[in-house]
Amino acid sequence: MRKWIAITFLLILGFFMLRIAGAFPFGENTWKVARQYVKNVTEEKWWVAEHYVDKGIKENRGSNLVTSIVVNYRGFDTLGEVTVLFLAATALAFLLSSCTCFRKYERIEASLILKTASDTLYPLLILFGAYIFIHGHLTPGGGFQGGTVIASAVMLMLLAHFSFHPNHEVLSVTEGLAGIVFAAIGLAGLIWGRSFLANNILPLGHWNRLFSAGVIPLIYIAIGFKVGSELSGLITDMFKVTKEE
Amino acid sequence: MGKDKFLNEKPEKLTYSGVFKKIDNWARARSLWVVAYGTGCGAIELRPTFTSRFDAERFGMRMVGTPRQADVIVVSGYLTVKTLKRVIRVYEQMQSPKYVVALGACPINGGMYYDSYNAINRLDLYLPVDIWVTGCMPRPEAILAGFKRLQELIDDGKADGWKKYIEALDWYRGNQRKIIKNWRMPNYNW
Amino acid sequence: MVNPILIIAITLASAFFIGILQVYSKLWAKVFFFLVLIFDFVAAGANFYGFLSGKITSPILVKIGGFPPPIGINLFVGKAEAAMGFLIFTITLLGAYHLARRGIPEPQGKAMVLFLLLSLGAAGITFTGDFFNLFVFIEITSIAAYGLVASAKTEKSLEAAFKYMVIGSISSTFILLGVVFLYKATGSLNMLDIAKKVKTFPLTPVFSLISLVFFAGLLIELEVFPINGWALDVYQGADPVVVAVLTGAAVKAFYLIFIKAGGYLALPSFFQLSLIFGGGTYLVSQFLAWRQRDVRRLLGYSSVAQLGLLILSAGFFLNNSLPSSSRHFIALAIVLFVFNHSFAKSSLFLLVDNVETREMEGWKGILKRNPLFKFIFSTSVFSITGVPPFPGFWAKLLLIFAIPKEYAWVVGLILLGAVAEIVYYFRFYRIASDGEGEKVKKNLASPLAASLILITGGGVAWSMFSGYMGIMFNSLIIVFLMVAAAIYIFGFSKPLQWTASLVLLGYGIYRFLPSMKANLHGFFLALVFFGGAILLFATYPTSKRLSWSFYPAYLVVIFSLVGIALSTSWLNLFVYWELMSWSSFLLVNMGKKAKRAAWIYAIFSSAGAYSMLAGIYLLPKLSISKIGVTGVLIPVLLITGFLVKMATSPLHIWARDAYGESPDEFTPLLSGIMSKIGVFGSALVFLYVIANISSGPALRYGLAWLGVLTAFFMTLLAVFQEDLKKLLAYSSVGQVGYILLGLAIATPLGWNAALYHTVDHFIFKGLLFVAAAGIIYRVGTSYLPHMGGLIRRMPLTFLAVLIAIISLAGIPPMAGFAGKWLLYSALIEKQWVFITVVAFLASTLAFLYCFKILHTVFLGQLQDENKNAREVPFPIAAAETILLVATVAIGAFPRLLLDPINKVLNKIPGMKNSGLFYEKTLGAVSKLGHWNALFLMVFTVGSFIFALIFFALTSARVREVKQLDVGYAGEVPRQVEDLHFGYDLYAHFRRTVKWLIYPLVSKIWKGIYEWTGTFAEVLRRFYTGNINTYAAYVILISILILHFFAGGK
Amino acid sequence: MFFFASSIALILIGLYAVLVKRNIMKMVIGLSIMDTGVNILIISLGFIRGKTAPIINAKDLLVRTSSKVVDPVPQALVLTAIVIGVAVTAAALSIVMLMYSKKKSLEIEEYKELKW
Amino acid sequence: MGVKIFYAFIALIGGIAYGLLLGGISRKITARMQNRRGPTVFQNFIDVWKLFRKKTAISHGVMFYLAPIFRLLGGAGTFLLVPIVVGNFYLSNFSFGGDLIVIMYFMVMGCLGMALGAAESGHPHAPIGVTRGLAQMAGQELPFIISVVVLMIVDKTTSVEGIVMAQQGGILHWHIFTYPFAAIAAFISLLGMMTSYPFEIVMAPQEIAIGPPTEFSSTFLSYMFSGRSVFAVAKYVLFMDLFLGGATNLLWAFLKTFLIFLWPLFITDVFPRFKLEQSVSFFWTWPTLIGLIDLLRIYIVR
Repeated sequence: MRKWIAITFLLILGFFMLRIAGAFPFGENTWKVARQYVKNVTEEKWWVAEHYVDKGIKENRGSNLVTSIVVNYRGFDTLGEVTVLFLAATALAFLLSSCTCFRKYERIEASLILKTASDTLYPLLILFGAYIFIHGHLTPGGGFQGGTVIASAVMLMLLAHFSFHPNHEVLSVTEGLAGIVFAAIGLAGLIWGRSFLANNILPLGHWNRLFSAGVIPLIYIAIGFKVGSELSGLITDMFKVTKEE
Repeated sequence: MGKDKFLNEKPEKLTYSGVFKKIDNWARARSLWVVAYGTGCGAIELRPTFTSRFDAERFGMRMVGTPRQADVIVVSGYLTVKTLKRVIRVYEQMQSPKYVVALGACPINGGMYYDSYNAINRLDLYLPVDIWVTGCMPRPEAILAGFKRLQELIDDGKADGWKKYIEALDWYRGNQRKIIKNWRMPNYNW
Repeated sequence: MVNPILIIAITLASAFFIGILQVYSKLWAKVFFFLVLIFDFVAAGANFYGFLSGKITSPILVKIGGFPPPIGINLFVGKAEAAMGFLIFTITLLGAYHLARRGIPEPQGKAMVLFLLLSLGAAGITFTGDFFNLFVFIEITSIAAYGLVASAKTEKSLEAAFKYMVIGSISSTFILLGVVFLYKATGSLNMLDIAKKVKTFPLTPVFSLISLVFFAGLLIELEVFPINGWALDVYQGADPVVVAVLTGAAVKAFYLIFIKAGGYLALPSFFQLSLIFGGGTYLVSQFLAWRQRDVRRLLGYSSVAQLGLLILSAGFFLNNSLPSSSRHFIALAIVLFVFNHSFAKSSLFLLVDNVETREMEGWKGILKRNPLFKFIFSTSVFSITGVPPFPGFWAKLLLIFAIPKEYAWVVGLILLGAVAEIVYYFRFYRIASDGEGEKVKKNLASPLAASLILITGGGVAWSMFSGYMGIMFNSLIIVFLMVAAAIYIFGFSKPLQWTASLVLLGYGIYRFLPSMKANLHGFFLALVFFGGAILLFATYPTSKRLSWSFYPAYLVVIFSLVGIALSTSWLNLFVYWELMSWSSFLLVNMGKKAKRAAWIYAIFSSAGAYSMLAGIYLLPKLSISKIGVTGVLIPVLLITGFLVKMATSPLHIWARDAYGESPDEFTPLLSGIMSKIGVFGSALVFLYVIANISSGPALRYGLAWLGVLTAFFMTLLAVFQEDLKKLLAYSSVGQVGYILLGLAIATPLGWNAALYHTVDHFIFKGLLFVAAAGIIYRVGTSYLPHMGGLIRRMPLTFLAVLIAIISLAGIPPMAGFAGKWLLYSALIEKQWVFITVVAFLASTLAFLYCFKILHTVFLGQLQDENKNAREVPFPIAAAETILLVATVAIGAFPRLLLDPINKVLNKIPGMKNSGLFYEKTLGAVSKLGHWNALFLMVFTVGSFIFALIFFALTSARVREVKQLDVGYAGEVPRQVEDLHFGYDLYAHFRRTVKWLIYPLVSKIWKGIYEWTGTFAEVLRRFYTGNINTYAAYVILISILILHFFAGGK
Repeated sequence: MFFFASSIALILIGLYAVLVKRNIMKMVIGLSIMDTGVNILIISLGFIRGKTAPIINAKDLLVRTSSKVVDPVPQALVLTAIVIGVAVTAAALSIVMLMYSKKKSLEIEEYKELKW
Repeated sequence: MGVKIFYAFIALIGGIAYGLLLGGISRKITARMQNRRGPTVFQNFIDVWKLFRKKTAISHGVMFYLAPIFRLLGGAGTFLLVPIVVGNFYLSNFSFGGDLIVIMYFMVMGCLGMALGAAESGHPHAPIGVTRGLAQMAGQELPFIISVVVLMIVDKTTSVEGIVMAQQGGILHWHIFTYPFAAIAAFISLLGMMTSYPFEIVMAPQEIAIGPPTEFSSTFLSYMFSGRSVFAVAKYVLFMDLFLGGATNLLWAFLKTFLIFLWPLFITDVFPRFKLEQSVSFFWTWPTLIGLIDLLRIYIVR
């Protein structure tokens, strides 16, 4: 009964969703879609994305437009996003800080293959993660992706070794510092540049070079550190809890 | 305990005098309000006396329910210590001038209960009796005759037992105290 | 001006920094935490002040990254945002301070970060000008809230957090979908840009659906009725401090974005949406809280209801079809509501934090031992329920008067909910103030600050209100009111307070003497002032046992009455009326056993006041003058408010206990003067409203029946009452029924009767209640069977009461007869036969209780425990004497009173010719009969003295006998209990009229209360506590929203 | 259209878990699925047929870029949304862990203490 | 005014004497009906004189002391306010003092004063009797009020003179004939007012001694007796004025009042006593319903 009621509800909801989504033909240009609604669109820049796409390179010199948007045009979102992650990590640490009430948990010894492989992969993964976020403005990926890769390395080690204990203090200091750096870059923009998070405090450099795009790589590197340390800390927290009696 | 007017009153102040004396006595005799204290069997005789058969009302007499308004107390039958106490109190609550009518043999000499451990043989040791109506019990006719006699006495101004009670209060009290062992005077004085 | 981005960026950076700092030093982390909060507070305050003082004229637009609005994210801070930001950081600071004093939960650093980010998220929601950015901040707020809600780590708080988390996720999913669809439809994420584009849209159903998806998400966050189970659970389960910040700051930020989005997205059905969901939430939640025994959940229901009201207001605010002036008022009302609710509710939740128990029973008597706690609690409760002069009251008033007449039913709904709110809040208040409770923790700094802010805000709101509504409040009265309240500080010495009060009142008389003109206003003004002075004078001897606030409240009542009497506008009258009602509520509540009575009093007087408010709202103009209205609704609504104060049946059930249990010092005022101000109001209604409607005669006839039936039944109930003050209470109510009858006759003679009886009833009932106060003071009980024989102990009081009773019974030659005579003359002139019969019969029945009072108090046997009672203290005796002399004087010379009344009535059109004239031998002559008061007085007193002398000369020798010396069948009564007949004097009569005194009305009211409670109880089961169900409700309601509000084809 | 339908289906499946499942862990999983569904929906809304990813690593993309790449904004948004989803899931998991530690149960019926 | 007072005094003496005489007559008639001789018709004079001349009396306090005065004042005042012969300077007494409403309320004063005195005596029977009396008053007043209201409304006056004037012009103009139902109600109510059987529940000698006056003795009682007598006469006169068209001279007044006097007497002698519950219920049903007929009549006709 419950199931059927739920399914009925959800199907109706799905109908409405589809009705909305169906109004935007799949794979069409947003510009054209907007045309359906508005008869006399004379304004050039109806579609914000047009600006990002057309002026993005000129304004930021970062070849990854998504990165440009994420870090510069909508950098404030990203700051919030980082905060959300930080918040989640904090909340998790806060809630699980005194949780010692799990039953005895028996961990299965990791296999030799896993141990050996993870020992080998650990530095490589960290290196790969660093590569991703350092090249965030040039190639697909960025701080978040890189950070996640680093965290996965830590997780691998945690799975493989009992004795692996990332230094928690270092992790929290790192994440805090990285966050502060992000905010500080933003504030530096406010002080020396046009505005908060403005990208005109450093030379923009040339398109498609590593040292280009102003503060974008710096921010992404900070994000990379932050995400990496945060996710690592998060995973460590969970493992720590399960390890205690 | 304030000043008790009743006990300190000079009896001569309560006597009648002046031009109204005759009228007063006449009226008083023809308006006898009776509180009947049915201590014994005599009580049953008073009912016919005051109702249609013998109709005491034609002499201006009537029964009242409260001693405050009564002129006559009829002690109808034998007395015991228990009832005597109450008779004394009722008598003392009546307003002067007031009269006592003793009904039957018992209040005179104890009657058939003369040797009872508890019966009071003589009423006039304790209260000033104005009229004795003898008989055991007296018939209503006798009672009416007694009342008639009382009226005559009042007319002549001779029914002054109430005055005697005031004058010889100490004597009466003495007698009363003798017979009533647990003389529990109420916390008010009469 | 402080750049808002600084607030956010610095707070964010600080959050990260605290994350580092807490690793090294907890103390410094704490210090830093507060520094940041103070910085935020100051910065937001500076912005707000900038807007307020006019230094900042246009909204602050912060372009982040330096990109113009549609391209980059920007912050948009206008007046509303600045105010909201300030509010958020103030509440957060208060909450944080409270938390710090109580002890921040471990690990402290993390908790502080969560706390900081919660406020940051709320501020971000407020400031941001970008929809997606909004979503990010909503998530920040939500996650911080999840963490904080769970912070207590108890089963309850975890459960609440989980429910919050699940529903919050669904809500944010809806919001995210809405935002993304919006982007797809408009090609932009910037709010202003979208708003600009939306204006050019043909508003298709699909676009409405997109908006609705967004609004569905927001409505979930705004805790609207069927989908707010999670919110209530959070209020109940979480740490109260967290809840305080959540409800005070975070939810308000959501509300602001609700209004802003409503404005930007121009949803055609927004008005209906907010009306249905806001109104429904408001009304239903107010009722659902009726039987709630868990304090936190109760406050939760209240919060939800207030939020509903806010949503409702938002609908009106954004309704373009309304005139801009009323939308302006609504905006002000919203500001006041938000302000009021944030501080009051936060303060309440912070108070809740000080009390261990969750159950309301555990609060029993908690106010008694904790004076500061009591102050804060009262302030907050009063403010939330809309008691003047707190901001909630002004907000409600502004909102109601801004709502156009075609939405009058919304006003009805708001007022109905407000009554329900008073029912449960004051039940809470009653329990908390009843008896002696435990001491509580003393973490009261933050709530104290909140309540002080509320009080200040109330003052500001008052001045704002009078400015906006164009009502002139007599500044003199306000000054007097303030000075009256300030007498509180003399509370250490009651004689000093008494003296100060008398001086103030005397000065008031001096200042208002010019206003006592020969019109209705001046008439009642004089009654209030002189009557009040006499009754105040009589309070002295018993003042030692009074509470500090007795005299201030007393004076506030008197000066509010002055304000009512001098009002020239209905609204002005209403404000003073509420002020009077609530200060008198405080006074009633001071009685030892009066808590329940005060509660019922509060319910009835507020319900009456709201009915009156509804009537005033419907009036075409506010000034007290002839008003052309049609229909019977307005006068009925208006007069109901006044009838409540007059305790006209069937609105009388508060009166018995309120009169009976209120402090003895106050009851004379309650009966003598406060019920008369109801007469004043009714007179105004009769004069200016009922006189002009076509169904006026029928209405008057109905009211006349109401008056006479009140007189009859109250008299009947008084007969069987065994408590002195309750008996007098019923008597008082019954007598006021006569006054209503006189007013309803509406002939000059009838009004003569009514006004005469008004003053006269004050005189004798004031005298009776003052005497009752004295007697109770000496005897220590008001239970009639425990008195008796007091004539020997207090002869003066007996004389006074005797004369008063003669006057009350209407026996000539005392003053009371004139009222009766005028009334019956008027009735017979009017030829209302049945009413005349009932009125006569009622006055005959009054003899029964008149005798009862005199007998059981003064006559019969003196009880042993009263052997040492003395005459009443001097000031009471003096007051008695004054009133006694007045009764006799007016009895002999009724023209002392009738001439001024005639002067008053001559000013009133249609009331001129009463047909009453005065002749030498016949005295007062009406069209029907005559009555020579002076002759009767001389005749009675003369014959009495003559007969007395004759009696004394001729009587037999009288001796005083002792009280126990009665003809008792020769028996010796030894204790007074044997002789005193003082209990249930009219048992035989009660058996006869059993069917007439069946407590039908109270049973009906009780039934209404109980059944509403039961209904609420049943309806509350709706919140099953199962998160699946909650989620199902959310989906269902979302579907309904999407289906019914999409509009278009 | 297939993308829309399937992503909405994912959302509904997630919601179904929330509505029907009696295990709180499963509910959290449902929320996660719902998040994924939303993310896919966002991405598919940003897709434009026949265009490339918005990474300008070739010269020819520099001229009239807007006609050659898909809408980058949804991609940027989804990045944020994913992270937020992760954060919520983390928070949810921590709450669930604590709840489990208190009552040793994941049954929703156990968590009905707050009601009415 | 002085003359007026003098004549009023004479009338008062006459009223008291007439009242006492009527009391005696009623005792005589009762006795005859019970097949006995009965006292002389002047028995009440003798009783009053005896009580007046008794030697001692008791008092329980101030109100107790004043009670007989109140009683007499109530009776005499009512008597003096009711015009015996309307239009006659000497026999209309103090009727300028007030109209019917005044009289109706003045009537209560004596009862209330006496009730207070009785209550002060501290005797339990006193308040019992008083409460019964008051409760019965509530009962009997209803039919009386109904008929009075009928009269006041149809005559458009509240003054007794006015009502008498309205009945002039022959026997058929008397209210007892024009408004018979109201009159019946009022006359039934009169039974209650006289507190004689079957409504004798105030004094109730067999039950509560004699109720309120239990503690009164001697002179006190004589005053109360006189007051009661004159009060009864006042009521008869009032009823005469209201229903029997008043009186044109003293003879008519005696005749009519005597007729009215006979009515309760005959009822009294043949009926047993009601309990209070029965009494009030009776008054609130039958006479009230009868009176309502006329009330409805004027309500509809008007």
